[in-house]
Amino acid sequence: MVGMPIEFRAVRKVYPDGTVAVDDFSHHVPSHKTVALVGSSGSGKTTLLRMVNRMVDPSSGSVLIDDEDVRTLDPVVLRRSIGYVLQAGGLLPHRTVLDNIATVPVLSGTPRRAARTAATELLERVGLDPSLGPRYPSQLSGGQQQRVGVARALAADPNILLMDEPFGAVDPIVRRELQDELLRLQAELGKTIVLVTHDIDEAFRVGDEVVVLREGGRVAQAGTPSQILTHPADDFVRDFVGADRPERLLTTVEVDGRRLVVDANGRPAGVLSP
Amino acid sequence: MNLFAEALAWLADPVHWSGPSGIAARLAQHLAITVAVVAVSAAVAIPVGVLVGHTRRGRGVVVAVAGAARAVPTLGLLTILGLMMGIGLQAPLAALVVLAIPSLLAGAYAGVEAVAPDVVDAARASGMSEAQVVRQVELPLAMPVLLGGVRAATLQVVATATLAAYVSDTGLGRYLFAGLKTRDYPQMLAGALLVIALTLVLEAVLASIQRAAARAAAPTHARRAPA
Amino acid sequence: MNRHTLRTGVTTLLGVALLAGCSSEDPLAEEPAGDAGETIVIGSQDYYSNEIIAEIYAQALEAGGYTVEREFRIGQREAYLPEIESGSIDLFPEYTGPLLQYWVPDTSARLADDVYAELGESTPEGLRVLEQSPATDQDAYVVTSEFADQWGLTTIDDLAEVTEPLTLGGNSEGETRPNGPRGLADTYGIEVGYTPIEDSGGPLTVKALEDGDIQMAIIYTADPSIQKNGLVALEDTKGLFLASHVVPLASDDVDEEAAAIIDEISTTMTAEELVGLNSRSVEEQLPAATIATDWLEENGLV
Amino acid sequence: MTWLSSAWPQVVDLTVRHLAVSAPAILLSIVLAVPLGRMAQRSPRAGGALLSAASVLYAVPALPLLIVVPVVLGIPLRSPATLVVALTVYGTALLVRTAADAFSSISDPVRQAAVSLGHSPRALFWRVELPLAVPVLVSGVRVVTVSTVGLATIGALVGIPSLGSLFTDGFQRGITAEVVTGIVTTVALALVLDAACLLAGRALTPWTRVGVAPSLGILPRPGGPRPTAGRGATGIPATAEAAR
Repeated sequence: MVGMPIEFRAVRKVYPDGTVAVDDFSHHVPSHKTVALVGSSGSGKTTLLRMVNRMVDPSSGSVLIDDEDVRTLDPVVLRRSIGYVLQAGGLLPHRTVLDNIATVPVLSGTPRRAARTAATELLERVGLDPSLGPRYPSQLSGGQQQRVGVARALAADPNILLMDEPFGAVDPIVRRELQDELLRLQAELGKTIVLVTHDIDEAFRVGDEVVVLREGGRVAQAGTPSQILTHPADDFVRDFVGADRPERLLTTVEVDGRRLVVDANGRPAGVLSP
Repeated sequence: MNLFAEALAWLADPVHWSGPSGIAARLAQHLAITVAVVAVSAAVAIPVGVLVGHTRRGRGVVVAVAGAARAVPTLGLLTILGLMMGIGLQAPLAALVVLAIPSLLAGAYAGVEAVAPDVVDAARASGMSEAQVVRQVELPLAMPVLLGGVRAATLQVVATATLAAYVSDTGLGRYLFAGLKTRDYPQMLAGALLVIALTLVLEAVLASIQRAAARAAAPTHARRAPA
Repeated sequence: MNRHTLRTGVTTLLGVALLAGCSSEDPLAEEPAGDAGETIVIGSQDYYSNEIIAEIYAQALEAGGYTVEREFRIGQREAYLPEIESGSIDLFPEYTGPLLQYWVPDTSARLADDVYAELGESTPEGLRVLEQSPATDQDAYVVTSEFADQWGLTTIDDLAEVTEPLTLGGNSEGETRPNGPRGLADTYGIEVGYTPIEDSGGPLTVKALEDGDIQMAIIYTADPSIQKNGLVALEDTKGLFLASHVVPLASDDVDEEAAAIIDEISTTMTAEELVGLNSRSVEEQLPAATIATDWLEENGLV
Repeated sequence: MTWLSSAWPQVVDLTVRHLAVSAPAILLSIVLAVPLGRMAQRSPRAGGALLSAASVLYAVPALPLLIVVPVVLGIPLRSPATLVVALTVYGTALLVRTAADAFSSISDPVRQAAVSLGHSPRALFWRVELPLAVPVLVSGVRVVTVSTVGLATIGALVGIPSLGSLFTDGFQRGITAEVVTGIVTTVALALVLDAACLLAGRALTPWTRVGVAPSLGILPRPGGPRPTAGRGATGIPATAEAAR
């Protein structure tokens, strides 16, 4: 698997109305790793993500993929080489599931037939029944749409995957399933993934590295989930990750010979394996 | 020789402005026909449209009737009505009413139908009678779209009212027919310019009324009036 | 957008005006058809009676081995004559009086032969009138028989006796033509109002007469509705109306042999027969082609 | 009916001629109005001016337009091309606003998604925006179709043959059946073409009808059918109650 590190160098984005979305952000996303950008709305996390495939061009600074400034690349070609999973799947409503997945290969000139065959395989890969192929997005559940979105992002076999709140529009149980699915896929594929979320639990679950953002894209803290949870850099991070929340403060008690994990409110959170 | 310069010269000639077949009189007739036709059509079409929009019943029938009415060629209708009713204003008025009804009907039912169902439910839940729901909730909210229908109908009628001159000695269409039959194209174009000018004035008036209605329907965000 | 409506509207008008200003051409002038060859293009007015005559010409020429192209019902004289003058139409049934007035608006000729003679001299180069037919179809002032009885009307002069206001009805072009209210005032000194009715003296005009919306109408003498509705055509004692005989207007593309075919038609057709042809169209509601075929066969012309 | 029994070949001929002017005018209107509507939707300022100009054009009475068109284009007055151009002017003026609405009806996330997948501007238009605009466009095209077929009759007033010729001829000869035949045939032609548009629109937009059973007699709304059952369930009992 080819390595494709992403480098943000002092990027800044000011919109024409004067809003500073990102103010001097620098970060290195290593190859084959999942980096989760987490922050509340206004933290500029989506803007950062969209700088990678040039949906947004930084006002200053640069984004490099494998040491190449993306600004030197044709945006259309660049976008086709990067997988992008959008909020709520971002499926094109007028195309069938198979044609949605085949979008990028067909745009790049792959014959439609071959692209559809490949798409069918991808459907299975993301855990969907191939019989869903001829359906339209409106006929799928939210979770199914999200899976199709992931399959579509993988269709051109990109080295980089950008995910913008990919599991935001589904209920918590389905979200868990999808997160597990992503972890499983990533174990197989080893892409360089940048994932944007406002859900710190999701960031902790799927991110090898988590970047907590303040307003304006300033880094509050970057590190592994355990580093952040155990050593929050300041009150903002502590507050954001809820390090002091009763749900995070787990203890064990023994019930009927098994070790039960409970939080500070005494609510059970799980059982320790023997 | 420039046709348009001649048309403007024709318009500028004060001789053409006065008298029973002068421009002032023709403009007044044309405006009167337009207003009368839109008023009569509205009296028929708007209650029906509001009822359909409110009950959501009979929409298919209304769409079919409006579609068929749109397809009726005004010239043909005018001819047949003329043969039946003789010369004078009855035939053109009736034909123009048929022309105006589809737009008015569509505006009324689409406007009422587009009112958010939860708003209507809320109005009912707070104890309004059906008549109150229509008058106090649906109509004000539907007004911008409804007026869009009035605007479209007026636009069609004011342009097509020129056909009234086919069977009666009325309106700006007189200049068009007289000009056509005698190859007096400056007169004909002058007539067309007058119709366009009248249309622009009516458009401006109706657009401002529609904007006011849109502001009343959505006071917080003065959105653009739908046309 | 509405703020811009007025400004844009004015701009658009100016734009159209400028565009149109670039061309000073008569909109009705047409390119010459060029290669007429064997094909004779026959036109007709937007008037059913005229179409029947044109159809008779067409069938007779076809029987004579000519290829014919029909350009029927192409409007009023003002609309089609430029096309004949430019050579894109070769043959057209016309009427002597109105045609002469088209070219010589202030002509003083009134009698059939005078009109025909002057018409021959006034016809532009490249065109000629063939022989005129005994059949006439001319404008006349028509009143209802009740109205005629009430005021004792037989001639146009008698209208001077009528004490109530008079309104004349006819196509809108009549308002400015010499046979309209102006001519009536000039020739007879009688003032009347004018109501345009665009059916060329058709049923609407008759209905308007009967309803009393108008008291007199311009109706063609060959119109069967005069007889049918018991209308009275007032006699024109002072020559307000020009004699109006059916006459074919032909271009040089109509050769002598073709002209002979047409001339035979013209000499055969009488005024009564023309009323009869029109009657078949209005009463029996037959298409022009059938009426034309029947007439040609009855008269042994095909 | 005596008239029709002998004149039906003429009716057929005029119907063909009528179609021969209406159909090109409808197609040209679509071809012109779609890009104009896209432009209007793209830049609101130029778009506002464009839409105003369209409503002014729509207000131009047909007769003078039939005279002006040959002057501007240098074509003969009685040429069917004159009528085609005039009808195209009206059709475009009528359709351009709906076309702009059609492109506005495409949700921004969908457009963004398409761009982020690497659609070039051209691919974005042809493969995403245009197909998604079809449902609203079709509603506009249907109005244009019906009104164009009706309006084409006016050519008869300047000597361009169409079903309108039955009006002028029937008027002069006083044959009511002829005028009625003209009206009925015109309406029938309009409705047939309208149905063709409806079917073409359905064939082009399979995604708008999935999952929901087609409701007979009710035309699909722009943007696809929306269930109204919820409103009906709450609305109708309330009506009944209020009536008591």
